[in-house]
Amino acid sequence: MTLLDFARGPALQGAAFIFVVGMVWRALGLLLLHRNTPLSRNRDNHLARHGFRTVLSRFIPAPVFERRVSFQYVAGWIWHLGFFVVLLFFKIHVMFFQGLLGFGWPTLPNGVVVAVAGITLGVLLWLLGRRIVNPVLRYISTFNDYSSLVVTMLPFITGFLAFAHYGFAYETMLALHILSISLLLVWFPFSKLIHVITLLPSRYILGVKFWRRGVQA
Amino acid sequence: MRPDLNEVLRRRAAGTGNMVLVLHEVSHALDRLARTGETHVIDLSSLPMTPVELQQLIASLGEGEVRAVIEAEGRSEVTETGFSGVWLVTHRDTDDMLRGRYIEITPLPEILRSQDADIRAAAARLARKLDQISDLEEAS
Amino acid sequence: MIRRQQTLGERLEERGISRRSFLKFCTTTASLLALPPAFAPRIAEALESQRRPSVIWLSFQECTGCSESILRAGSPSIESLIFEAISLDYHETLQAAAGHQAEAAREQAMAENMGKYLVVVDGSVPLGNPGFSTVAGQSNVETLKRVAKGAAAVICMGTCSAFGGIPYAKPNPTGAVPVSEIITDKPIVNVPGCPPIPAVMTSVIAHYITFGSLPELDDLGRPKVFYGQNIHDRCYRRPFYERGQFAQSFDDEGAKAGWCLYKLGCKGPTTYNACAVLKWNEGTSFPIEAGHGCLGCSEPNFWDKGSFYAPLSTATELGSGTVAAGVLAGAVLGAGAGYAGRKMQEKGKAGPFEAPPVADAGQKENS
Amino acid sequence: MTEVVTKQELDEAFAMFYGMAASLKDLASPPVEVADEERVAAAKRVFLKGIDANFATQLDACVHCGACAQACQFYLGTDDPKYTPVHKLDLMKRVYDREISPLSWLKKFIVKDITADDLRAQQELVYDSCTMCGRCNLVCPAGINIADMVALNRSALAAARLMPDELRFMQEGQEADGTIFGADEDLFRFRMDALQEKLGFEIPIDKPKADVLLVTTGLDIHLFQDATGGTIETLHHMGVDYTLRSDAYEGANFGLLSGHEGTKKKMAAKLANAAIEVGAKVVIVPECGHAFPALRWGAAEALGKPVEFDVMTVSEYFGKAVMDGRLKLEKDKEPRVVALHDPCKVGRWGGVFEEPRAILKAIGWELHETESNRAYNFCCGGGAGNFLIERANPLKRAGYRVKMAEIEKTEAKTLVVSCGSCRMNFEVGKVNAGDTIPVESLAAIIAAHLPKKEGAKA
Repeated sequence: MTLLDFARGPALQGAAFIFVVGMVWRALGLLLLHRNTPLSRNRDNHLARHGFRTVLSRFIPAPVFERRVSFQYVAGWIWHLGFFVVLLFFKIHVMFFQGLLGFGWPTLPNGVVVAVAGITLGVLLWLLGRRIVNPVLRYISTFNDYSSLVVTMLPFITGFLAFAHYGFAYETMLALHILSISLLLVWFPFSKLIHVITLLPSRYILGVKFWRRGVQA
Repeated sequence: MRPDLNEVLRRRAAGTGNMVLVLHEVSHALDRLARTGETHVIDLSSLPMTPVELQQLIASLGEGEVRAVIEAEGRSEVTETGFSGVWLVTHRDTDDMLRGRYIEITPLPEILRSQDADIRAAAARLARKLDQISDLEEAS
Repeated sequence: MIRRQQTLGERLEERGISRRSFLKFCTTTASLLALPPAFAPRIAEALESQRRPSVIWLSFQECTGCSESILRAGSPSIESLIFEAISLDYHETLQAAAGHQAEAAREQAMAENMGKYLVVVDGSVPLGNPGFSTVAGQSNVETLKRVAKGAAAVICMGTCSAFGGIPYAKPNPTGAVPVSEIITDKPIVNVPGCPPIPAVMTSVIAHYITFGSLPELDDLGRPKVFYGQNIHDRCYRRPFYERGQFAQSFDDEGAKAGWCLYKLGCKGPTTYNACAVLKWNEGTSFPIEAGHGCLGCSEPNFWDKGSFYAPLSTATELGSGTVAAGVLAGAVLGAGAGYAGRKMQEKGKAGPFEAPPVADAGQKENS
Repeated sequence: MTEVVTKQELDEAFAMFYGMAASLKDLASPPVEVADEERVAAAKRVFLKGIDANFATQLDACVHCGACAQACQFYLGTDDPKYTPVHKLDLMKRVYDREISPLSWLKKFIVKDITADDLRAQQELVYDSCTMCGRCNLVCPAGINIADMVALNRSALAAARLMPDELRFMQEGQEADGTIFGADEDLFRFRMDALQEKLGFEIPIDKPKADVLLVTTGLDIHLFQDATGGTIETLHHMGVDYTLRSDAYEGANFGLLSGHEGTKKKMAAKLANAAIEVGAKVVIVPECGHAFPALRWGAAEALGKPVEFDVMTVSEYFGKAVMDGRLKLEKDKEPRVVALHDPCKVGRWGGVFEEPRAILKAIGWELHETESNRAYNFCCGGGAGNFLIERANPLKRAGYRVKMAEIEKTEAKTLVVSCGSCRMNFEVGKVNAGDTIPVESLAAIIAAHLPKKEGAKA
């Protein structure tokens, strides 16, 4: 079995299995915990709706914080969007999903995707540098933060090399690319990357908390 | 719907970009030949090029004064290009299938010269022939 | 035999083949071997002066496609010159002799050239029932072991002898194996392909004669000059790949426009062979040029690598079953973890709020 | 308005009170000896109980982006990364990871258990350098409720008997006497008598039934008599059916501030029961920031069932009255330029923003908003009981400077505050920084703008 056979076969399968197990495990584990419900009277009668409003409003920083945190919001936006654009709109990726799901969707020209991937990787590298240089980030950063960032970057790096036919042979790079994705999948549920399922609910929870008290935040 | 063939051809013509690289290599080699007399051979089959690119390459080298055809286990063509010292050598087999295409940067491609072994064999053959002639003369 | 003692040069001369023709052959051979054209004279010199090596060709579980490819009987070409350079002493399909006579010729060649002859094998070797493939009452594996014993090197022509090929594919009913699993003490050159490109074999032999050694091999025993680069890298359709222009089906506009066949399952990017450069049928075309993706026939296990029409980057084993199993296992773990978490939360509700003071401290307790 | 206390009297009282507050640490009884294992066990119990599905989700949502530091005035004032808000949750996260998290089976092998030393080190992070103002909650892209989780940390430390001496003194005192700063019933009655004398009408105390239960606090009884006096005068002016209670006059809740759950619930329950007893529709809590959440959000929790009465803070009650026309105020001829401080516990945590602004508008004052206002307001720098913690003084000053810088930018001549401890902290900060901007009670300002003739009726 070649490395590529391993990557396309057991590695991806195993990683996807672990990913699904981990995500369901954590999501269900969180949902089943006791949840404290307040007894005091609410100031607001549309908590669910307003909770969702907070979910949406937190996509951009409040004006008063703009000066200080816009950079990281924008950087976050760029690379998250870039990640999804590259993941979902690169031709070869869509072929992958088509193989998996049985249907595909329109894609972007390779030139656009390569540019987006380049920007995304650049932002990720910058964020890594920032995490090392910025005193606050350096102070609060743990192995989880660095590893998650690197594990997120790896598919970009290997993907670039595979696409550009740089570094090892194509099938080795493709295998490494798929393996790096497998690593990302395995790492996902057990690291801070889990925020993909917790972040929006967390906003909702805070939104309800504030709106309940008559604060539109 | 039928694709626009002209458009297809235009796109194919965009090619690999190797044509220009080869021309650069020829230029450098020719420069060396002029300065030091060092010869050089470029094996065109080792470089991927679209047929259109190859045509363009040959066209841009142009045609010179010499054009020779060698019949040796198939036809070979040796032509001097528009640039003296730059030769285009094409080997075909007995089925007239292309076997190799080379650009030689040299005053005279090796294949054109009569080969020592052939010369030796020819000398022997001619001597034998002369012997035969004189034998015939003696006999008459 | 007297003929075998002649050198190639003598034979060429005898047959009136000019030195120019020979030079032409050496030049094209050098270019096949990816040697600089300057190597042509050295090849010429070696081929001229060396004695012709004896070659024994063994056919096992095969389809004769490889022999056909090598010989291209209907089209004698410059390559046939190589048959002037070797002494093909045994080839079941080609030799005039038959039966005991044929076997005797082989035994004689082996005895005369002990330690020096080359063995070419096409076809895989069945290890199951010996009756699956026998020649003259001898099972393939016995023949191979016997013949290979005195060989200088073994050249495996075609994917079957090199990697097992189609007989080796699942479920491998004959227990077929490649030559390399049986012969481990001889140099082996694998020339895979289904069939392999004929020029590869002539070049390997030319190399062997010229340099007295086998050409540089990759980790799969293949000559690097032919198998060093993948088809994708030298494919004339490569620019379409770069631009993301893929044929979606075999009859769409993209296919007509000659776009990249990656999406239609082309294995070019992972197949190491010289098809895109040397091409087939005297350089006429190769599969991709004919409009079909590469099958990857010169790679090990090519038959078992999923559909020929599935893109390379798709998962081979991942499916809804995996996801369903994951959801189930995750649900079990999640329910367990949630239950355990609840128990811990409840444990936190039991017990006093404040830490009890050390008994003899005598401080006022106010919880 | 009847001047219940002169500026000079107030300054003298402040000096005396400040001296008393500064010596709280020495007044505190020696800390109780507790075995380290017991401390850890008690803290863990609090965490286990307090980390519910919501907190768990939020703990798992943090990506360590560091944005919260940019909202925190203690980080902004010191540039010390250890004050990054979310860092204050690391200890709690460890307990969560090991004990409750869905991954606890794995994390137990990776995450270190907490120790008593960890708890001691945590004191500075959740007491000295955090007022639970909640501003970080608003910048967090994940919407993590850091402030409430810091409150849970305070509870855990309280359970481990590791609260700062000053807060322990206050909490123990309130646990024992039900009041703070020794403002016992005698002092309460004495102050009410004095106010009554100055105001010239009878202050109803212990009426069996009333629509409104007015609560005061030890801080006002001792010091900010103008706030209490102003409130009473305005209620009287509006003709509200109100009463104070000699058994439930203390609105402060040092159970809440210190993290001591028992005291917190006990105090909240005491007020709630009193309100139910007098049949109050509304309980007005004094200009004391945390008294509002302690009762507004804590009464039902303390009783374990929903309560019928409303809880309003002074500014909210009178602001609503102004907004719906029940209270008319006189406009100043020459409008004063003022800035308004939204106390965190009343504003960001209580939703009271427009009411005080309506009052300022009604009296014709020109409000210059600080850059961060309403929900985004900066804390005074010493909330959540921190103004009493001596060792936190440098941090308080740093926080104060951040706040005051915004106020100075507005070019306001006066700062209006409706929170006693904010006011206290501003006064102390002013002394330390040499600032002179007057800080005035909103309740006193309302009273000062009551129409001269009895006109408006509730």
